[in-house]
Amino acid sequence: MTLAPDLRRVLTIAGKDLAIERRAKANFNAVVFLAATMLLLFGFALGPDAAALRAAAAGVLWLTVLFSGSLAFNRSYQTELEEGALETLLLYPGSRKSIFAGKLLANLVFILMVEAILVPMAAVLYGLSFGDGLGGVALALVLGTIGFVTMGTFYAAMASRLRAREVLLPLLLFPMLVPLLVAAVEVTAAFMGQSPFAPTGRWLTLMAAYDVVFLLATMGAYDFVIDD
Amino acid sequence: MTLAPDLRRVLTIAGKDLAIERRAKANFNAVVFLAATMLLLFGFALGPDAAALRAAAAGVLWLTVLFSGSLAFNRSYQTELEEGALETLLLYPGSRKSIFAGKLLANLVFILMVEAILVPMAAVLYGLSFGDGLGGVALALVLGTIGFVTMGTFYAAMASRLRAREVLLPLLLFPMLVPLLVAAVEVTAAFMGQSPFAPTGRWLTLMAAYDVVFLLATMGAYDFVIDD
Amino acid sequence: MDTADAINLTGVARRFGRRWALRGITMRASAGESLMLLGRNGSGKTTLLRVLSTSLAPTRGAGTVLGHALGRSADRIRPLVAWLGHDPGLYGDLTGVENLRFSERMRRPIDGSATRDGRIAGALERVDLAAAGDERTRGYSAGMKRRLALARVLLAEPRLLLLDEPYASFDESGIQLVNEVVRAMREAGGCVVVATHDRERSAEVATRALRLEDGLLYDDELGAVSSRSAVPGVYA
Amino acid sequence: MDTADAINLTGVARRFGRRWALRGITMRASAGESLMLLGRNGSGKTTLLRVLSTSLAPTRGAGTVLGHALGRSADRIRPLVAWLGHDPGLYGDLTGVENLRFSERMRRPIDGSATRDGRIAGALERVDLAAAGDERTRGYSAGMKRRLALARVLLAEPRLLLLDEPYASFDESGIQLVNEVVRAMREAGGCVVVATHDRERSAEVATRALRLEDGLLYDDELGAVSSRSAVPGVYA
Amino acid sequence: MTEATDTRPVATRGAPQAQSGRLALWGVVVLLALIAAQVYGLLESPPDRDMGHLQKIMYVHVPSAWSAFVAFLVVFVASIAYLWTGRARHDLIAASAAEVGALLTALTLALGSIWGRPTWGVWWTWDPRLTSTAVLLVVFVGYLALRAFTDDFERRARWSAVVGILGFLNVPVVYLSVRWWRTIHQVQSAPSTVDTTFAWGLRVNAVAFLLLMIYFVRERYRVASMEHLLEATIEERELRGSHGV
Ligand code: HEM
Ligand SMILES: Nc1ncnc2c1ncn2[C@@H]1O[C@H](COP(=O)(O)OP(=O)(O)OP(=O)(O)O)[C@@H](O)[C@H]1O
Ligand SMILES: Nc1ncnc2c1ncn2[C@@H]1O[C@H](COP(=O)(O)OP(=O)(O)OP(=O)(O)O)[C@@H](O)[C@H]1O
Ligand SMILES: [Mg+2]
Ligand SMILES: [Mg+2]
Repeated sequence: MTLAPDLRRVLTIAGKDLAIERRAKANFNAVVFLAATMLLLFGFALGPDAAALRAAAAGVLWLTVLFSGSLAFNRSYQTELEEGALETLLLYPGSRKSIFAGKLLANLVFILMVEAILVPMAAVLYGLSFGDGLGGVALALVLGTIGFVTMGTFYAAMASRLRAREVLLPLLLFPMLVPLLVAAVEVTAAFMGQSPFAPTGRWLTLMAAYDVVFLLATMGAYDFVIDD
Repeated sequence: MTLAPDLRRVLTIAGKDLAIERRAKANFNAVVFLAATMLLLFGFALGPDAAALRAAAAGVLWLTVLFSGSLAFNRSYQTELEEGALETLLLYPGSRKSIFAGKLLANLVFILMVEAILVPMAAVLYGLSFGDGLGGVALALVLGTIGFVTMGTFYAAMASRLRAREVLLPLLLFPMLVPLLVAAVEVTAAFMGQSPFAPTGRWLTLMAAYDVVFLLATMGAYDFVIDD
Repeated sequence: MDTADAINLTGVARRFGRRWALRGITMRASAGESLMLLGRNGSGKTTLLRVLSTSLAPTRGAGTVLGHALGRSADRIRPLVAWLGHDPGLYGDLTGVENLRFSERMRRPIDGSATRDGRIAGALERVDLAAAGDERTRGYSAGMKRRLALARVLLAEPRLLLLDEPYASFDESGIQLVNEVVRAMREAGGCVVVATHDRERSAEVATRALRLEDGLLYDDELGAVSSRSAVPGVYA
Repeated sequence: MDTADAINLTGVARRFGRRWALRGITMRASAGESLMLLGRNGSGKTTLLRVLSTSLAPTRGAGTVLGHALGRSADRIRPLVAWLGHDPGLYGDLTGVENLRFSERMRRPIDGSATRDGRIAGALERVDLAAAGDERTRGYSAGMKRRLALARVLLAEPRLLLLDEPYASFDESGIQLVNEVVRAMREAGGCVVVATHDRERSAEVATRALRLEDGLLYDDELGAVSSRSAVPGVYA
Repeated sequence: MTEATDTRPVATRGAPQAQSGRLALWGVVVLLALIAAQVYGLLESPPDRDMGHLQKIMYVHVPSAWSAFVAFLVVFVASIAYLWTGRARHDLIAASAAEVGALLTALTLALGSIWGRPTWGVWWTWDPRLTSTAVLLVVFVGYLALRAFTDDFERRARWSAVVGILGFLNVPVVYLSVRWWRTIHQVQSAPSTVDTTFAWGLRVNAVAFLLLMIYFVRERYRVASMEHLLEATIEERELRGSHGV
C-alpha cells in the first residue's frame, strides 16, 4: 500500500530528470563527443601499433565510460540546486529513497545511451569484432553500468554540494569502482575473443554481487547523505 | 614604462591565486591523489602484464596529467565568480592580458607541482627507469605542460561561466591538445628508452612551436573571451 | 487526529557551524491563526520556518507540528505542510504546467491524470499564469516564478502554510494574490506563518505578530511601528 | 586634461538578449555632484552603473566619463573610477588585509610596500575592521564584507565613485560610514552616483535625485515621496 | 535537550585534560616498547638468507601495515557508532583513526617498495595485497578530503561516516578481484610469507606498533576534542548570549 506510491514517485523523478536532459540536449551530445574525443586521445597515447591497441581496447572502453560518465553525475544534482528545487523536493511526502532511485534510474538510462553510441565507435576505432560475444559484452556493459551509476549517483549527492565537486567526486568514486573495473574489463576482453579461457561466469557473478551489495548499502545510507 | 606595471600585476595575480590554493590545501592533495587513483585504474584496465604496462607508461602518464589537470582549470575562475570578484578584477587599470598571464602562471606552477609527485609515482607503479633520459623527460614535461596549461587557462575562461562547465571544458580543450599529446608521448617514451631511434629533436621543436604559437594566439584572443 | 496545536515549540535552538541562528524558541499556534513573523536580516526568520517545515532538525529543544514530533516523525508532518521560500524551487527547463504536474505527482501519486490536469489548470488560472503555462520557467520573470510557486502551494492544500517573504519581487496584484491565498488557507482551517519585512502588507491578513531578534522570539503589536522595548514572549 | 563633465551620456541604451534594460539615457553630471539614483527592481539602476564603470559597453548611444569616451578609451577611464556592487567582490580564502593589498597592488603596482601597508592600515581603521583585518573574509558577516569593500573603494581614491545599493545589509553605523565616504569624495572634488531604494538615507548626502523607470531616466525631487508624474529629464 | 542530534563533545566531561596525564605515561611506555622491539628485531633474529639485513625492513613494514588495518577498522566501527548515536565523540575518533591509518598505510607502501626493489627487482607489482593497500590509502585520503571541504560539523560527520563505512567494505572486494585477476594472467605473486625465525621479531614489533598507533589516535583525538570543546564553550556563551533564554 505504501510501496505503490513510492514506486510511482521513482518514475516521476526519473521522468523529470530525463525530460530536463532532453530539453538541454546539448549536454548529452557534449558527453558523447567528449567520450569520442577520449577514445581518440587513448589511441594517440597508446601508440599506433594496432595489435597493442586491440589488446587494450576493453580497458580503454571502460576507462572512457568511467571518465566521461562521471562528469554527468554532478549535473543531475545541479539542476536541483539551481533554484532551490532540492529543498522543495525533500519536503514531498513519501520515502526519500525514491529520490535516489529516481535519479539512479535516469542516470542509468543516460549512461546506457552514451554507451550505445560509444561501443560501436570503439569497435570501429580499435578494429574490434565481437562476433557471437556481442550478447556477453552487452551483459557485461549492463552489469558494470548498474554498479557504476549506483555509486556515481550516491557520491554525487554529497560532492555536488561542495565547492571542489569536480575533483572530489572522482576522488571518492574511482577507488570504489576498482573491483567493477577489473571484472568488467576482463569479461569484455574475454567476450571480444582476447582471453577465451577466462572464467567469465565468475566475473559476471562478482559484478552482479557488487551491484546488489552496493545498491542495498547506498539505498540504506542515502537518508544520511541527502537529509540536512 | 607601461610594461613594468603590467608585469607586476601578472605576479600579483599569480601570487593571489597560489595563495588561495595554499589556503585550500586540500585541493592540491585531492588532485594529486586523484591522479594517483587514475594511475591505478590505468593499471587495472591495461592488465597486469608488466611488459604491456611499461610500453603504455608514457601514454598513461600524459593522459593522467591531462585528465586530472583539466579539473584544476575551472577552479581558478570559480574563485573569481564566487563573490563577484571577477567584475572588480576586470575594472582594475592596466591590460587585461595580465589577468590571463597571471592565472596561466599560477596554473603552470600548480600542474608542475602535481607532475613532480606524479612522475615518480608512475615510475614506481609502471616499473620505469629513466636513467640518463631524465633530463629529456623533464624537458618534455615542461614544454608539454606549458602548452597544456595555456590552452586550459584560456578555454576555462569561457567554460567556467557556463552551467555545463565540467563537460564543456574538456570537450573544447582535448581536441586542441592532440598534437601536443602525440609529441609529448613520443618524446617521453623515447627518453625512457622505449624507442631509442625516435627523432626526439623534431618532436621537441614541434612542442616548442606549439607553445609559442598558441601562447601568442590565446594572448591575443583573451580580451574577446574575458570582456563582457 | 485530535485537535492538537498547529505549532508547539519549547526551547527550540538551531546552530549553523559555530553560530546560533535560533537560541531557544518557545511558541504555540493553533489552526485558523495566521502569524506575522518580523525581524531584521539574519535574525532567524528563515531558519525558524525551515525548522517548522522539517527541512532543518532542531539542534536543541523539542516541538510538535500538527501533533507530530519534529525530528522523530518528520515524515508524518511533511504531507501536511507547504513551504514557499526565497527561491521558487522550479526547474528552469520545464514549463509551468510540467513543474506543477511534477509536484502533484509527488504529492498525490495515485491520482488520475485527468483530475490532476484539471486542478493544475485551475491553479494556473487563479495565479493568472494560464497564458504562460506552456513556456519554460527559465524565461519567467522573478514575479512570474513566484506566482507559479504560489500555485504549487495552492495545489498542496496544506494544513500548515509557511511563506518566507512572499511579498518580495511582487507587484500590487501579486501582493493581493498572496493575501487572498493566506485568507483562503485560514478559512479552510489551516494555520499560516508569514516571515516578512513588510509589516503593512501582511497586517491585512495576520491575526498575530511575532518578532525575532537574533534568534530569540518576542511578541509585537500588529499595526504598530516595531517597538524596540519588548519582552521574551512565552505562550503557554 | 580639461575640466570636462564627470559624466556625459547621450541616448545610451543597453540590451540583454531580447530585452532592453536601458532605452536611451541622456544625462550630465559634473565634479562635486552626488546623484541619488532611484527606481524599482529591474528598472535598470545596476545596468546604468555598470555602463558608467565601463564593465558593460552601451548597445546604442555614446558618452564620455571624465572626458574619455565610453567603449573606445575604456582603459583610460578604469583607473579613475571605483565601483561597489551588490557583491563585495572579495576572495573568501584571503584575509581582509590581503584582499586590500591585492587591490592596491593592482591599482598602484609600483608603490613601495611600506607606504602601501600604511594606507591599508588607515583604511581598515576608518571602516573599523582593524580588529578583523587578519581573518579570512569567508568568515565575515555580510556587513563586514561590505565594510571591507568600502575600504577598497576608499583606497582607490577615484574621481568617479559608483555605489550600488550601498546601504543594503548595513546597520546604523555602516550607513553613516557610507555617507561619510560620499561626503569625503565630493569634498575631494569627485563625483558620486548612488543607486538605492533608501531615499531618506541618501538624501542626507545627495545633491540631485534621478529616477529610472524601465530603462528611461526621469528627474525626481530629493526629499519628496516618489512622484508618479514626471517628464523625461534632459540636462543640456 | 534532545540526544538525537546532540553534537556536543564528550570533552565537556573534562576528559581531554584528564587524559593528557595518562597519555604522557602511555607515550613513554610506547617508546620503551618500540626500542625493545627494534633491539630484539635487529639483534636477536638472524639476518635473512637471501635478503640479508635488508629483511629487517619487514619489522617496520609489516607491523605498520597491520596497525594501519586496525586503525581503519576503528574508523569503520566508530563511523557506525556515530550514525547510530549521533555522538560527536565517535566522529572525532573516526577522523583521528583515519589520519593515523592513512599515515601508516603510506609508510607501509614506502617501505614495501623500498624493500621490493632489491628483493623482487621492482618497486611495485600488481599483487593483490599491494594494490588493495594502495586503494585503501586513496579511499581514506578521499575520506579526509571530504572532511576538509565540508564546513557544517553535523553534515561532515554524517557524510564522512558513510564514506568511511562504504570504503572499508570495498577493500576486501578489491583484494578478491585483484587476486582472480592476477591468477588468470599467471603472474607470480609477492614472495612475502614469513619464515618462523622472524615470527617473534614480527610479533614483538607488531605489538609495539599497535601501541604506537593507539597512542597517536588518542593524542589526535584529544586535540580534536579540545578544539571541539573550545567551539562548544564559545557556542554556549553565544547561546546564553546578551539576551539569555
Ligand atoms: C608497496 C609495496 C608493498 C605493500 C603495499 C605491502 C603491503 C603489505 C601488507 C598490507 C602486509 C600486511 C598484510 C598481511 O600480512 O597479510 C604486508 C606483509 C608483508 N609484506 Fe609487504 N608490501 C609491500 C611490499 C613488500 C615487499 C617488497 C616485501 C618483501 C619481499 C614484502 C614482504 C612482506 C612480508 C614478509 C609480510 C609479512 C606478512 C605475510 O607475509 O603474510 N612486502 N605487506
Ligand atoms: N545554511 C546556513 N549556513 C550557515 N549559516 C546560516 C545558514 N542559514 C542561516 N545562517 C545564519 O543564521 C542566521 C539566521 O539566518 P536566517 O536566514 O534565518 O535570517 P533571516 O531572518 O531569514 O534573514 P533575512 O531577513 O535576510 O531572510 C544568519 O546569521 C545566517 O548567517
Ligand atoms: N546579465 C543580465 N542578463 C540578462 N538580463 C539582465 C542582466 N542584467 C540585468 N538584466 C535585466 O535588465 C533589467 C534591469 O536590471 P538591473 O539589474 O539594472 O535592475 P536594477 O534597477 O538594478 O534592479 P535592482 O533594484 O533589483 O538592483 C532587468 O529586467 C533584468 O532582468
Ligand atoms: Mg530569510
Ligand atoms: Mg541592482
